[in-house]
Amino acid sequence: MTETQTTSETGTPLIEVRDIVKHFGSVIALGGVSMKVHSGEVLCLLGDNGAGKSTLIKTLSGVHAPTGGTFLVDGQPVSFSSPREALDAGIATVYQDLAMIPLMSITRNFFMGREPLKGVGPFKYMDMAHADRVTRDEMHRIGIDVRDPQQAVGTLSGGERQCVAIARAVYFGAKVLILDEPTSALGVAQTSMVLKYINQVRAKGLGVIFITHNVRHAYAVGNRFTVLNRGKTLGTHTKDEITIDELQNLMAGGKELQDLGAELGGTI
Amino acid sequence: MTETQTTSETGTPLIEVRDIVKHFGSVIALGGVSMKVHSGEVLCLLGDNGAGKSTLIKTLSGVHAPTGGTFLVDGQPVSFSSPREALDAGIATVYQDLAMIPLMSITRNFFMGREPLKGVGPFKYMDMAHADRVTRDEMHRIGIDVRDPQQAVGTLSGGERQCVAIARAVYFGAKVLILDEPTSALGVAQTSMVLKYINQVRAKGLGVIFITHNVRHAYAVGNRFTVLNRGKTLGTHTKDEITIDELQNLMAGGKELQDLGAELGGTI
Amino acid sequence: AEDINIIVVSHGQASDPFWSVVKNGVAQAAKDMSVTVDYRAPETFDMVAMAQLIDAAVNQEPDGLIVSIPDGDALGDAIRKAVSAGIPVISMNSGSQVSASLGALLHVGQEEYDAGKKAGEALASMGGKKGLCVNHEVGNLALDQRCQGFADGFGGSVTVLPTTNDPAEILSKVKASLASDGDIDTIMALGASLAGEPVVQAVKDSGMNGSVKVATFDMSANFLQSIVDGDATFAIDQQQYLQGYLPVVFLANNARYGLMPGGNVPSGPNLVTKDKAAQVIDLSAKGIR
Amino acid sequence: MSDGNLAASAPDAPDERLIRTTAMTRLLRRPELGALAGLVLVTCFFLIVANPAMFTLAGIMNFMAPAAQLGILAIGAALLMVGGEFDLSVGSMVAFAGLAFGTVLVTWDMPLVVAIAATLAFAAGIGALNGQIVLRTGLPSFIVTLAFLFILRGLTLVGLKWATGGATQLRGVKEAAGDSLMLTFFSGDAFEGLFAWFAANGWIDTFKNGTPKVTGVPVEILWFVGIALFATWVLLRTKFGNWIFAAGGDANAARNSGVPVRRVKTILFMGTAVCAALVAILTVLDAGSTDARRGFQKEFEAIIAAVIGGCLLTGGYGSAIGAFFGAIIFGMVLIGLTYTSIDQDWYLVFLGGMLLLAVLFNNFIRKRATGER
Amino acid sequence: MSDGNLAASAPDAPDERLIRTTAMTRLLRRPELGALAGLVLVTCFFLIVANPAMFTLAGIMNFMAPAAQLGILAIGAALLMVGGEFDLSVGSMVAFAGLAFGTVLVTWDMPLVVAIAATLAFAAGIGALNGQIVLRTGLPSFIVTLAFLFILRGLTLVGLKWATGGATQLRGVKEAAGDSLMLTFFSGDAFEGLFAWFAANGWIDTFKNGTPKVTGVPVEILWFVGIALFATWVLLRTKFGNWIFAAGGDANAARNSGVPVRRVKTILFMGTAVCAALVAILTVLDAGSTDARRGFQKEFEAIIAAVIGGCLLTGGYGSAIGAFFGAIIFGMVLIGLTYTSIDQDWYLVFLGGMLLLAVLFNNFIRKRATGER
Ligand SMILES: Nc1ncnc2c1ncn2[C@@H]1O[C@H](COP(=O)(O)OP(=O)(O)OP(=O)(O)O)[C@@H](O)[C@H]1O
Ligand SMILES: Nc1ncnc2c1ncn2[C@@H]1O[C@H](COP(=O)(O)OP(=O)(O)OP(=O)(O)O)[C@@H](O)[C@H]1O
Ligand SMILES: [Mg+2]
Ligand SMILES: [Mg+2]
Repeated sequence: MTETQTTSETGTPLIEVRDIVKHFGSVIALGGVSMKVHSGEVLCLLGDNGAGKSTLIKTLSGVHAPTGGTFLVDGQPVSFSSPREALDAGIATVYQDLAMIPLMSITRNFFMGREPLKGVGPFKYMDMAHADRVTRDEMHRIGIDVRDPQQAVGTLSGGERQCVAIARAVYFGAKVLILDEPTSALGVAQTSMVLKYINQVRAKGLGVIFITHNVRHAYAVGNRFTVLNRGKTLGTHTKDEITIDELQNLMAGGKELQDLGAELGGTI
Repeated sequence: MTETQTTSETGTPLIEVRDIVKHFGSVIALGGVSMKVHSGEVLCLLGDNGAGKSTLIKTLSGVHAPTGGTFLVDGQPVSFSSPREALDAGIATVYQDLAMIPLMSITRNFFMGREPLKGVGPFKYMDMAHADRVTRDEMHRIGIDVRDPQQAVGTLSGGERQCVAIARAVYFGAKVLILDEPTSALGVAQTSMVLKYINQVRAKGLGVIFITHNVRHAYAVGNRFTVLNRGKTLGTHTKDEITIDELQNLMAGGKELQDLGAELGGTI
Repeated sequence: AEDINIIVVSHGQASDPFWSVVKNGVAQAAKDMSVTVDYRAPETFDMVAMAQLIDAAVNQEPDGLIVSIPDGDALGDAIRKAVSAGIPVISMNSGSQVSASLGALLHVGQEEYDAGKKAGEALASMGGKKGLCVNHEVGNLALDQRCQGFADGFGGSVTVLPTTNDPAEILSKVKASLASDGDIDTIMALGASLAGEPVVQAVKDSGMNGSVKVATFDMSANFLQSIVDGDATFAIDQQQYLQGYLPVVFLANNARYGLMPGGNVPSGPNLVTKDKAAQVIDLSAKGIR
Repeated sequence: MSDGNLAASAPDAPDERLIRTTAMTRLLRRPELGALAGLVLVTCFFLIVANPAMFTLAGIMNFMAPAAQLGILAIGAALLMVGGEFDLSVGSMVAFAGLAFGTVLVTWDMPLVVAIAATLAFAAGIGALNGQIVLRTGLPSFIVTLAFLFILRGLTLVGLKWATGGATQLRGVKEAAGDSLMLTFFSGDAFEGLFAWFAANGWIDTFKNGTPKVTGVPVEILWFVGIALFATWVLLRTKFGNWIFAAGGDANAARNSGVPVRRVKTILFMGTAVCAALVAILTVLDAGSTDARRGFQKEFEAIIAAVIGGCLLTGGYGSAIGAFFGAIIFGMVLIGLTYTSIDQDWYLVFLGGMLLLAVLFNNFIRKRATGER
Repeated sequence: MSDGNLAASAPDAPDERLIRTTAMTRLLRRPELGALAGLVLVTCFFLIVANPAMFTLAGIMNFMAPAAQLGILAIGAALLMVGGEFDLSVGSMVAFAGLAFGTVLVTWDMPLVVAIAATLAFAAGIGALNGQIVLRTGLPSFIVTLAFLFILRGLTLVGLKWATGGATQLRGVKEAAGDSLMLTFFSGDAFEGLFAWFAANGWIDTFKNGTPKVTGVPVEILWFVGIALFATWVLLRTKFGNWIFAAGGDANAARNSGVPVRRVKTILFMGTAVCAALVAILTVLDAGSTDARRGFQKEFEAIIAAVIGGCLLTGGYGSAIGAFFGAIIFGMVLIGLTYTSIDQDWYLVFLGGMLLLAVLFNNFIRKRATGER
């Protein structure tokens, strides 16, 4: 379970962190994590609840300032003071808590921060018709029929909301796409869509960080797998180094699980 | 895909709904759904995003008043005007949005509404030491080491929060336990725990309604499977009538998915 | 009787003890003269709102308009508009200097400044050297003028103590002033029930009754009792009941018979001291004095 | 029903899960329409109990003037509330800006246009300061602007005494303003020629002695309408409007989506302060004087108007046009009482009762329209 | 590190993901400790600039009396705020309860104990009404209780005129109260014997004329301390306290977990009103009279005190003991300036500035303690 160097990627990683540390008051959420993503690869971030996955990607996307460690984008050390800066540097994120405003309409949420404009000079205004159209189309593409793009996001189901967040990140896709448990609330159809998207995005040469608890989803699209445990890296493995069952064991942290699985018919 | 009568259960169902309808303003969330749960069985509620699963179980647990239809508990028609009444009738629920207060401590959330008391007469007070101990133990049993039960729930990770909600419902377990996507944010270890719990609870003679998008999880513990689609029931099947692949197809709604699955290596 | 309609617009809130007496005078006059009178006032000391109330009154074309004029600039336009619309206007309480120039027929009342000055002179003549003026609504022009007049009449050194109109706070602040400045020998309150009574209490609590003289503007039954008991020296009575009563009588007679006195009516000031206080306690408790 | 659920219907095919709604219902769902309903209710009330003079042209101008002054503040407050913050210092800001304006114009004897520009700029500066303190410290804006409520009111008192040499009232503004061209925009009535011509034709009521009751539309009403339209456009149609909703709905989520929340909120604080300064300029020019009590408690009236107009106190929801109607309701109730024979002693009971009624009715209409239970 | 993550450590083994914190840090994390820090700051300020008379026993009693009156209101308001609601009608409630008390005692000539009981019950009824309107209509409590601010204030005026036959002040309370035993609890000073003995021994300063400067502890201070302790116990140790936090943190989640949110909030509204009535009884008995302006703007002072004490305006967080310190800070700032040689015209600026400073400092301390950034 030591750090395994992948051989396939060579150039500068799009994103690299070294020994990132993050404290919240007296809580040590990250105790020195290293990780990198190259262009055209999907890095899966796995790990138990509370392992620090969300905290890690929040430091990548400028939400939290790390307490210590180095953060390189395209080989240059950076320190984002706001998510806006991360967005401008080409890092798009779907947060586990979605970053949606329940009272606002789907369209307004979709284009929040990146509103399409029309008109000239100081009289620029939002192109609402265009925005509604894009929203409806993109949502349809991910398998959700939006009844009315002006509907408040707060009235959507958990999964529908997740789809808005993903469609948004993908539509405005940048150099690096970070997805924090995007498929957890999704139905089978939507999950397939999202995984297919991830595949497409990778093929276009973007780097993707994909957080999930579902080993099958991870194995379906991932190139490399980094496992976090209690705020530390347990190791990184390429797909050809590890089987799906080994990965499952690594995530679950031991044999104890196997027993449970067997007890329930081995289908988890 | 017609309603299939199960033969194993015979007595009065613990919960039964017939032709439940629920409108939100102009939105028809449920368009006539029928369903029942017997003692000692796990009913899995499956369906796509926005199918109406959460709406259905919210009408069962007294959060929404149904627009129309019949709702029987132990064969008696009821109409709950608050979740408190449903709780008192023995229906415990883990909501998809968890019903947790972020600013309150884990212990206080755990015992919210069912505080353990000490002392006599008007001087009854909360037994905090006991409450802390129970919380820590119950969380530990589900696989989460709570650093400090007085920590605010808002500082927990998504999965940790989910575990608090589940541990709470199970600890105060009643006649019927309803779980809305309890495993979606959980790691492998915690998921196994939860499924094992569901099994234990069923064995004790409770009825369980289990909502999930994960066919494997559903198949591992479920006795019967009801599929919802766009606010209507698609059918109910017992475990011996249907294989896991058929169930997957039923949920995903057609062959389209198979193609996608194949494209990604068939591992979803 | 014929339908005679008179509107009163003042700057004092209906809940202000001083103005409630004015309003009682207005109501009595309306009864005595069998006319309808509407009494209007903004809920805070607000000249802009008061000008709007005058506008609204003018719009109803009453047979007479009674206004107080604490700010001739701010209310000037509205009053001129009333006059030019042919509505007879009488000013009361404040505004004696500008009253005539704005076109009012006459003024009933007494200037706050003059009253304050008279009180100050009286207190100075009783040997006061260092005075404290308790202002419970700073920025209310009428109260500021009372303080100013007191300071000018008193001559010696006067500090203004701004407070809110919470009696408990006034009590504590006066006690604090007395504790931190032992030279204070005279305290002027700008309202009897709100400020005057707690001031008397504060002086008592500080063990200084007798050595510190207390006086107040306006009257309240309790304060008058304190005068009787010797804990306070006097209260300044504007006889504001008349400021409400007389203009209504004048305007009613003007509407009926075209009668109008030839000059301003000074309604005060009138110092109520120990010898007179006992007689007016009951009247004060009924809101007449 | 048994065909797949995925991509089954074209994006714009009607959805079987929707009850058909009429355009009317959709219209009634806008936050401001509840306020309009409240306005109708209040109007009906006064039509019944008040002197008919209230709804003549003169009467309407008469209650629209205070409504306009309040409304300008209320629209600023509404935008800020949508953006998730409060400003309790607007009332004191009116007084303080009045002092600043008076000082520059009268005491320093500057031209009117300079005084106006300086006052607005000065107010914007204080608004920005308010905003910066709130944003940098993370304290609730309620408490920070409450401190400024006291500070600005106190500074007004001190400043007035300094500017006038001891008084709490500064006068002579009209004389100092002279007959600058700017007066047309900031003082008096607009369309005077038109109204004179109306009056000459007998289309406008006159007093017994022949002067027309209405000589024009008070400029503050034009400002009020103009600002309401502008604010509505900003809120509903511009990028900045979207940011306001986002910042107020969930500042964290907005920040995570790249909305510059701090900038948005700072601008809103500045806007509120500028609205207050505008009201100060309009009223000081009209009155010709200013004093230490100007604008007293206007902050609450502004918030009330915004809430009647459908703004949520928690932010993220509301409308400028709602605040517009809310201010008119408030102005009408304020002045309306003087047209009735209700005793002044009952004024506050009446004000509170009408407020409650208007909001209840507004709420009832909105619930009916949206089908909430 | 490579052994399983599951159930690896016993529940009470120390966790390697925790930086060790001292008991001190944990103490500083309580919401009220920030307020205590603010109090220390303000005290230091006055120790330096104010006349030493301020911190003699008499001086302390002097600023504690208004602090206590405010504090009783503030604790009620704090509990309600933790429960997620506001009550802007407490100030008017003080006046209205004063009227009710005076009327029962003086006009109807009932015994003191009946008057007290009736007043408290009556206030509780109005509080319940407030609560019911808020809960049944779903309107924000801000706007509903604002309406009651006006209504109750107006009714006080009308009622006073009715009870007295035209005046706005009702007097004769002391005479009517006679020397009922209840007076010991609701009026005057406590421990008078003790203090007289102190004075006789020369342990308490006396005035020039020989009377002791302090004759006892004003009863409102005892009520204040008692209520603060009781409210703290309720909030932190009882089931009802847990429900208050839950109802204020997220009413929906609380309801879904079976907390009777309506009942909790109604009781809180009643509690706030009862606190206001208690203040009314205490002040009316002390002053011997009541008038239409009592309690003016006390609602804001109460909310300020609660916020200084660490309550969140959004509900779900706060403490009663914090409001206790907040009220003392406010009382000290209010009265303290009188002991300094600062020009009194600056008092509002000073009040606002001190407020801001206390809250900033409080916030700073809290952030340091919890390690937020
Ligand atoms: N603001 C905070 N204050 C204190 N502790 C925090 C805070 N945010 C996160 N933590 C703690 O840091 C740890 C890591 O949390 P994080 O959300 O990164 O976990 P995660 O790996 O995303 O888990 P999950 O899979 O359940 O989402 C958790 O134990 C959590 O309690
Ligand atoms: N309060 C509401 N107002 C309007 N529409 C609503 C409301 N609540 C739910 N809906 C709509 O009803 C439909 C069913 O929602 P529900 O939350 O029950 O779906 P679900 O089956 O739980 O989906 P998921 O698996 O994504 O959680 C959704 O389309 C949603 O948009
Ligand atoms: Mg996470
Ligand atoms: Mg759901």
